[in-house]
Amino acid sequence: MTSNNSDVVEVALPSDPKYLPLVRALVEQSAEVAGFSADECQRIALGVTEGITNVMRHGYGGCTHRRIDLLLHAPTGTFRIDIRDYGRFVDPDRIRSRPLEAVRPGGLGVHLMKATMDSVEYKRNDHGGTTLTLIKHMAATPPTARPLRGEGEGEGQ
Amino acid sequence: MTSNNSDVVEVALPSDPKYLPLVRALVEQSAEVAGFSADECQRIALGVTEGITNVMRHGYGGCTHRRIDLLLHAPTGTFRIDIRDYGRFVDPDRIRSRPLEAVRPGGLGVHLMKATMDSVEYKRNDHGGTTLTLIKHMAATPPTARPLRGEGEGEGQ
Amino acid sequence: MNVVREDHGTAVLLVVDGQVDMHTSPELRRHLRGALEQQSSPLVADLAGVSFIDSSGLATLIEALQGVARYGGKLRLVGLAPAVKNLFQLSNLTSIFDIRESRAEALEP
Amino acid sequence: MNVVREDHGTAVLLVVDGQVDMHTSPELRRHLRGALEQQSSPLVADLAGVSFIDSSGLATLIEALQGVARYGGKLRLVGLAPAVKNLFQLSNLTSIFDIRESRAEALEP
Ligand SMILES: Nc1ncnc2c1ncn2[C@@H]1O[C@H](COP(=O)(O)OP(=O)(O)O)[C@@H](O)[C@H]1O
Ligand SMILES: Nc1ncnc2c1ncn2[C@@H]1O[C@H](COP(=O)(O)OP(=O)(O)O)[C@@H](O)[C@H]1O
Repeated sequence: MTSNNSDVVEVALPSDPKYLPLVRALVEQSAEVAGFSADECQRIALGVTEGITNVMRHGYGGCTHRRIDLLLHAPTGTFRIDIRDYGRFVDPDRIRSRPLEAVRPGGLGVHLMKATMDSVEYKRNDHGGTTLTLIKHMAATPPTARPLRGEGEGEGQ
Repeated sequence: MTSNNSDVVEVALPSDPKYLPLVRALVEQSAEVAGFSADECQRIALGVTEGITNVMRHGYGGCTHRRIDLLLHAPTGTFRIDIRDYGRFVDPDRIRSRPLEAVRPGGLGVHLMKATMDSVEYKRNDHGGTTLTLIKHMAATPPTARPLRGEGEGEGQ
Repeated sequence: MNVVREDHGTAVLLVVDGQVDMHTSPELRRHLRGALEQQSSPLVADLAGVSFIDSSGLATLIEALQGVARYGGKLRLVGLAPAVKNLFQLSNLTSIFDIRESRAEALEP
Repeated sequence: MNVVREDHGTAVLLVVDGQVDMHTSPELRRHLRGALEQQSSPLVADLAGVSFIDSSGLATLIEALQGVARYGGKLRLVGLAPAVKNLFQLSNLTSIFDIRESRAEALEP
């Protein structure tokens, strides 16, 4: 590929937590290019930090020299990031946020990811690892505002 | 490659000037990880901006959807970036800074790149394009302080 | 991230600056543990200089909260910027932590 | 980058904020050209809010300098942060530009 028509920025980095501020700078800048406010950019950076931290901690067991790929796609009004690891595929059912009532350290990451992003999705990737896709839409166009065509009112009901 | 032992962050981005602030954020953060001061990080970001701007303007003739690769390598005390394009190879002799006495718009980029970095080198790459390598060492360990072994004092002289 | 410790009698103030994440929270934890070992109370964390904090930072603070409870001490937070306060809200933690408005108030016995 | 224009009689003040690079310098050029067409003098650029400027920003300012010279006008710069001043030095431009210390001084006839 020698052309890049798609407004995608690709990044490959070592799984070392020292790169987390760099990732946030990158994410905040791309979200800004897409038109998000400074506040929204910060929240998106938090969601992405949680996703990458989980790969470093659980996916790679704290090993700091594995590879993580980020695909940042930020057309106007939307921000999407794919976080690709080269570990093993994790059953999404095993990744769940704990009930917030139990106050204990840990177990807040997935909850914060879901609170800051509109969509959080885990998929097996071509390298045997997991790709986590996080999507955020701009407040002006809430993704849930559109009724799903035919649902609840169709012939079957 | 599923491991990344080498402290290298790889980035592929479209040749659109709207990504320049993102590149600077990335460069400043990696230089900071390598231990450079905020001032030095800013100067490095200027040098890199000039190098990438030249690829966008001269290498790709202003076309905004070609691909540019950045390889950021920042072990403690040094910052190195390779800026790889997929254009054609440019004869380094044709890339020269103009004399500063002639006050005219343009022609300052190469001068600023050389003023902010310790080393500026153009090489043909495997894709037929040009790779520009910029290196900056931390002030504490000037690269010119070490005498080259055997030079000027060896048997042959 | 940077942590500066100030001792005020049995009270200890930790002034935290910068970004708290998986990379830096171990250092914050070290400072908090040091104060916990001395059974400091109140143990105050001033977060006014914190520009970013994630779940690993929150986990570190929850640990400290459980730590002071063990000897009947108090942990107080102060200087939360709007984004940080928002994070505590998202995590349902505003009622669990003792969040104060000023350093002086947070350092009271 | 953001540019706000203020008219003070024949004097025009352009207050520039943000980052000036290949992406944003065309907009700065548009504002400068607008003032040049009206033969504004002095034409003052306040760069106090500029956190970054590169060679394309400098080229835009040099163009404006040549533009005012054509009608015998004056271009003045004010509010240069240390890093920006350093860039002008690196580029051998401090003696070519009329750099002032305050907005009021820069706006004098
Ligand atoms: N990338 C991952 N690979 C494997 N397991 C994961 C991954 N992300 C999350 N998990 C699992 O989901 C649980 C909940 O994650 P999270 O809410 O971030 O809390 P924490 O990381 O503090 O335990 C984790 O404890 C872990 O068991
Ligand atoms: N990547 C490149 N590809 C082709 N030519 C280049 C490239 N970079 C620089 N040059 C040549 O070197 C000259 C000097 O570059 P520079 O000092 O940056 O000034 P400017 O870009 O303002 O002309 C350019 O005018 C151009 O002819």
